[in-house]
Amino acid sequence: MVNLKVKLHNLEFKNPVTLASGTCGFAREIAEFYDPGLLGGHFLKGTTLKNRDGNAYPRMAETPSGMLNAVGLQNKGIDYFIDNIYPEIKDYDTQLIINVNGSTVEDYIALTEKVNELDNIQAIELNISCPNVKEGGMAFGVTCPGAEMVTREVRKVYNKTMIVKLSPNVTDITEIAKAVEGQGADSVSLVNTFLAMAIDAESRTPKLSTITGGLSGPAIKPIALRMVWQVANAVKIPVVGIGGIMNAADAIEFMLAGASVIQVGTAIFTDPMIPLKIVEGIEDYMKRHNMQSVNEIIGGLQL
Amino acid sequence: MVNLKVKLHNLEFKNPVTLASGTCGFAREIAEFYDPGLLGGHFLKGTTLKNRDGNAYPRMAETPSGMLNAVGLQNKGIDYFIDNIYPEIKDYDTQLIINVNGSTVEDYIALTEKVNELDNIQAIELNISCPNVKEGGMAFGVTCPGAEMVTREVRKVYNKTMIVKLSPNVTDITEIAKAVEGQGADSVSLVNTFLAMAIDAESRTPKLSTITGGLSGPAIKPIALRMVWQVANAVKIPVVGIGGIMNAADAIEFMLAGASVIQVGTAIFTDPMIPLKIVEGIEDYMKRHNMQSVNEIIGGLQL
Amino acid sequence: MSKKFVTDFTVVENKKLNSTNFLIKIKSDLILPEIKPGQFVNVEIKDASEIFLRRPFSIFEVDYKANTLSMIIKILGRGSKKLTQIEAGDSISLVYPLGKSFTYPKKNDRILLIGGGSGVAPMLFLAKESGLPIENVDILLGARTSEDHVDVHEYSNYANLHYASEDGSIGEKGFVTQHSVFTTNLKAYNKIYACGPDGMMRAIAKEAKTAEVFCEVSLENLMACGFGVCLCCIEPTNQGNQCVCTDGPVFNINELKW
Amino acid sequence: MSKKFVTDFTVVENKKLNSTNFLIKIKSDLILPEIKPGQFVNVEIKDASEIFLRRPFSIFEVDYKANTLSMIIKILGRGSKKLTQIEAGDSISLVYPLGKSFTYPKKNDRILLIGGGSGVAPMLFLAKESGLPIENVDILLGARTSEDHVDVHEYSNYANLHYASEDGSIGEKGFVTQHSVFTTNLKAYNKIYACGPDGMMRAIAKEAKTAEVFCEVSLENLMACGFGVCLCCIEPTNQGNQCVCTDGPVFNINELKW
Ligand SMILES: Cc1cc2nc3c(=O)[nH]c(=O)nc-3n(C[C@H](O)[C@H](O)[C@H](O)COP(=O)(O)OP(=O)(O)OC[C@H]3O[C@@H](n4cnc5c(N)ncnc54)[C@H](O)[C@@H]3O)c2cc1C
Ligand SMILES: Cc1cc2nc3c(=O)[nH]c(=O)nc-3n(C[C@H](O)[C@H](O)[C@H](O)COP(=O)(O)OP(=O)(O)OC[C@H]3O[C@@H](n4cnc5c(N)ncnc54)[C@H](O)[C@@H]3O)c2cc1C
Ligand SMILES: Cc1cc2nc3c(=O)[nH]c(=O)nc-3n(C[C@H](O)[C@H](O)[C@H](O)COP(=O)(O)O)c2cc1C
Ligand SMILES: Cc1cc2nc3c(=O)[nH]c(=O)nc-3n(C[C@H](O)[C@H](O)[C@H](O)COP(=O)(O)O)c2cc1C
Ligand code: FES
Ligand code: FES
Repeated sequence: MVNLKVKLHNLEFKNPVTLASGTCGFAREIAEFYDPGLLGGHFLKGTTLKNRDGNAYPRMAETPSGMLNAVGLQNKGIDYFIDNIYPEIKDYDTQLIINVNGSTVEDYIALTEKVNELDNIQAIELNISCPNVKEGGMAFGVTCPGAEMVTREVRKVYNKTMIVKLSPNVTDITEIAKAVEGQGADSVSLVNTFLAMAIDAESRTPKLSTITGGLSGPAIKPIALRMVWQVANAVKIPVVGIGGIMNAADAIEFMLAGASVIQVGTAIFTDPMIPLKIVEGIEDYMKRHNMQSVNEIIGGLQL
Repeated sequence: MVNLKVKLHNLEFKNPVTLASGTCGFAREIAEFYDPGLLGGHFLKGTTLKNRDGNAYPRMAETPSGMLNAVGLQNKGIDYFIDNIYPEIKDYDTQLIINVNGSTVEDYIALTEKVNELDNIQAIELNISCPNVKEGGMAFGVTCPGAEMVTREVRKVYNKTMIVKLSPNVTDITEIAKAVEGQGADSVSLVNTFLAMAIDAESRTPKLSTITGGLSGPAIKPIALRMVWQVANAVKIPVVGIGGIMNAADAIEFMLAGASVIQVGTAIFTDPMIPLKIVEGIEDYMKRHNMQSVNEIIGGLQL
Repeated sequence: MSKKFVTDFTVVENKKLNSTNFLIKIKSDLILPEIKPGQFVNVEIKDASEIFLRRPFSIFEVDYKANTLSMIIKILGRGSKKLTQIEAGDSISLVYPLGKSFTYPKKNDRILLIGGGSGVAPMLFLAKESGLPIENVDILLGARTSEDHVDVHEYSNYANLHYASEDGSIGEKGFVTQHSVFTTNLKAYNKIYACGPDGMMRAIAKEAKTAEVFCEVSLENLMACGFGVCLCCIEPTNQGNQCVCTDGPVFNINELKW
Repeated sequence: MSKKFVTDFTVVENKKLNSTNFLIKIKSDLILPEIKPGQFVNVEIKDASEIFLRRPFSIFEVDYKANTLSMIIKILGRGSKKLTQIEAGDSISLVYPLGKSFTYPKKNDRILLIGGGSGVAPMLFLAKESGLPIENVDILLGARTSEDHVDVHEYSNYANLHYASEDGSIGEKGFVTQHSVFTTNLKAYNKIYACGPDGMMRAIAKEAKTAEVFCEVSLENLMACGFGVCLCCIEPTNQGNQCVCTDGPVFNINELKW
């Protein structure tokens, strides 16, 4: 039997395959297909302090090997989550990580304090990289001081595992990664979506109500993989790899580049079973390569 | 008859369809398929002061809807170009734009001075965005001071049309565009390739000899389009749009976003006839939309 | 929580109905779950170089004995075109069953079903499932021309068929909302159900509201996932933005911000 | 300057030769340009969602009267696999003719042709085109097992056929460089031509160099464009990095930095 367990700081995952925030709802939707406990973890839909309607329709556009979204963090707010969703999902046998989003540092702190009370949520993912909201999100994530400030202040009130989600829309992502590591982040996850755009030539209008949106899917995989590799070589904290992962080979590539855990995002829209196939594919790979522990893959790129 | 003529500063193109540097050789290779004079222009293969062998093999990897390259500016140097290539191509009835690359500002100046002597080359494209060479290239293109310095110094010695080619590997491309506009660039072209990576999971090695390389092709189109739109709204000089253009609709999208001229790059590897089909497709679009001049498309996005 | 599946079906038949519509019947090796009119499937488009996401289509017919279901596909763009080239024996992957169905009519209800374009599929399904005597069911189908009309004469067993076409080449000339069954006495119906293009849905909703008749419409917003996780397919409602794929695609018009 | 074309061909025949090799014959409506052994075509792989670039394949046979040409395709990965599923009547787009051919032998030359795996195609083409009497032409084909061997008995009209297989299931057991025609008296040949996997090419080149026999090998470096503009397919030579697609794929071993 191969051992698929991995650790992120002191958070243990039964396998390295998790689902990306905003693409797996609150894990309940996955439960309609299969037991969420088959996966290492679920990064829940981005949550804010107050209810948010999100952006106007249309919010998505298909692109070559990918898609744009401009959801804009639609959610019912943290209190609704705590009262109505958390009780339903808290006993899933998997890691549930909440993805928090603020317009101000105070928002992040207030959210974190509420999350602190939830015993079955052992980790938080600070989203400082959403390209689809005016108020904040990416504004924090694209400068070192912004990223540092959010990380430092949340760290003061949060003792469990704190993962900071990085934006790829920067000149040097290792600078941001090092900055948040310096402020006490336990892990960094990357990448969020790339700021992008689609136009309908015939109607001469943007395809999204917000003009620009976030690009995800296999199209971004080579850039995301490069960033994960750079960051894994620049920081000591573990890295969560995200971006266009469609199958086990993709997941293994991210792990070879240095990711301890991977998130499957857009792929699930094309086939909700992909995450399970990835778990199987990693097991199969380990057997073929005579590996006992999945940790042998992590950072195993040979130069 | 629709009018396809466009101007970039005082450089006139018979139509807005040109070929991207590094993907059309020195136009001679295109002449083996059709008359290079059918296109608006040809941005010639990146040229340096001295002969360069480029990077080791393997230099390319296929990716979802795109490819990575790590050519590393292989070329025989400007003198070889002047003596052996220029005489053969100089009378093609199209705009020939030379793409120059330096490791130092002095390199750019020396190259430009030599190009100045070539009567049939009425424009220069300063590549400050090649992700595949250690010595310089992108190093200039990702900071405002670097971009400004090269632009300013070359401007001093060059009176014809100077186009600066921008890197997409930056937090805010409009800052760089405004910086080079401020130093006298007549136009900006964007984007060059995205720094990216591919790994072979089975052999656990990078697919490129250089580990990382540049991503091009339709995968990058939505990001490139967003950048062209942002830059066209930020500067007054005309913009050359590049990135994943595969057909007339793509070209028109870039023009609607604000590009005066577009470059076709990687698409030509999949079908060398694509540029001609784009010219036809633009004509057809103009007829369907009752447009007399192609300038009616440029910046015509309706918000 | 409603159980959903990702299942490979085998194409039994791909029948060209007219120049742009195809009826595709597919068969599963597994027993089908219960499926109701208004629900849909999300179909993988294989071997298409420029298509990344699945495409949603309404379920048209279900045969629980034969383990088959059918869709009526109208060619709109690249994905639907590719799909209509599928051949008997080919494999096709479905995520299903998705969405909520129409509210079934009560015994003795008089109902009007209105389908436009590819919206005919769920209307015919509902007519069949309604369990009402034929005289209580009017079905009104609208299209551009007779060429675009899906021939459904076998449904005359379940409903009174009426046609509207923009050029008058079949049935009454004009839009469905100009058809006599619609304009004569809308209040005579207890329930109106509609599926079709956005413009048609809004026109129907407006009249139904005025006449104060119960009316449900099925929406076709752009979707990425189809099962409620991406929040791309939203429609503004009295309960805020709701997902067409899970809260719909069927909505009572009084819920919509139209 | 050599004229090149982008042309749609129609598949005439797709013949399975063995478990992994297929012979695909295609026909053009246009008159074929002159094509020589060693030259190749760059083929578009249609309707394949994960394939972006064309795939290069050697030309195996040309029939100028019938306007057909053939390739022998070995399944290696996704593109070659997809290509071997093509059917008679399908359309296929080629960029061609690409690359330089082998140097033709002189009258009275004795030549040895060595093909490994999918490298058989250009060797058989060259054997046919060499114009030499059969006794002057030895052809040595190597494969893993008899299963992988492409049956080419019709070429016994042009050359003496010899086989090598790693498991001894056909011809002599071992690599081509261990075969008796290769080990006995290499110097007896005026020219050696080879096409096959990189390792085999290097082994042959080494022996040919030692024996001081003229030797040309055809390389299969990864390509993006196939017509000399991308500079991805380079091979280090005495003239610096050269493009396999335009300066090759055939190289004299003395030019290579092996
Ligand atoms: C719940 C639901 C049920 C549906 N049922 C059926 C059905 O039974 N039969 C049927 O033929 N179709 C049905 N549709 C519509 C069908 O999904 C689309 O026609 C199909 O996805 C178009 O894909 P394409 O690749 O052909 O078009 P594309 O090439 O993706 O697009 C072509 C053009 O059509 C536009 N477009 C694409 N999809 C939609 C849409 N959903 N609404 C408005 N504009 C769109 C695009 O923006 C683009 O301009 C349904 C849609 C939904 C959401
Ligand atoms: C000039 C030339 C002539 C050729 N002639 C023939 C021929 O006549 N018959 C024939 O069957 N094949 C021939 N080939 C090889 C053929 O091009 C490849 O087998 C094909 O491109 C593989 O595509 P794929 O999509 O099946 O493999 P992919 O899925 O792209 O790759 C599968 C694996 O094979 C590796 N690979 C892919 N292409 C090559 C290559 N060219 N060299 C080494 N490794 C590679 C990849 O890195 C990957 O690991 C020729 C190649 C060249 C350059
Ligand atoms: C529809 C959609 C909604 C998303 N919502 C969120 C979100 O709420 N919070 C967040 O941190 N990331 C969000 N993301 C980003 C993903 O978590 C992920 O970082 C990104 O999609 C790249 O991975 P992928 O290519 O595998 O999808 C969203 C992505 C998509 C496509
Ligand atoms: C193989 C290859 C070589 C390239 N060489 C150069 C170069 O020498 N100089 C340059 O400015 N850009 C070079 N580029 C970048 C292209 O000109 C273009 O900016 C980029 O490929 C994006 O456009 P595309 O997606 O249409 O290919 C090269 C790109 C490729 C794929
Ligand atoms: S399509 Fe994803 S939530 Fe409806
Ligand atoms: S493959 Fe492009 S130069 Fe040879």
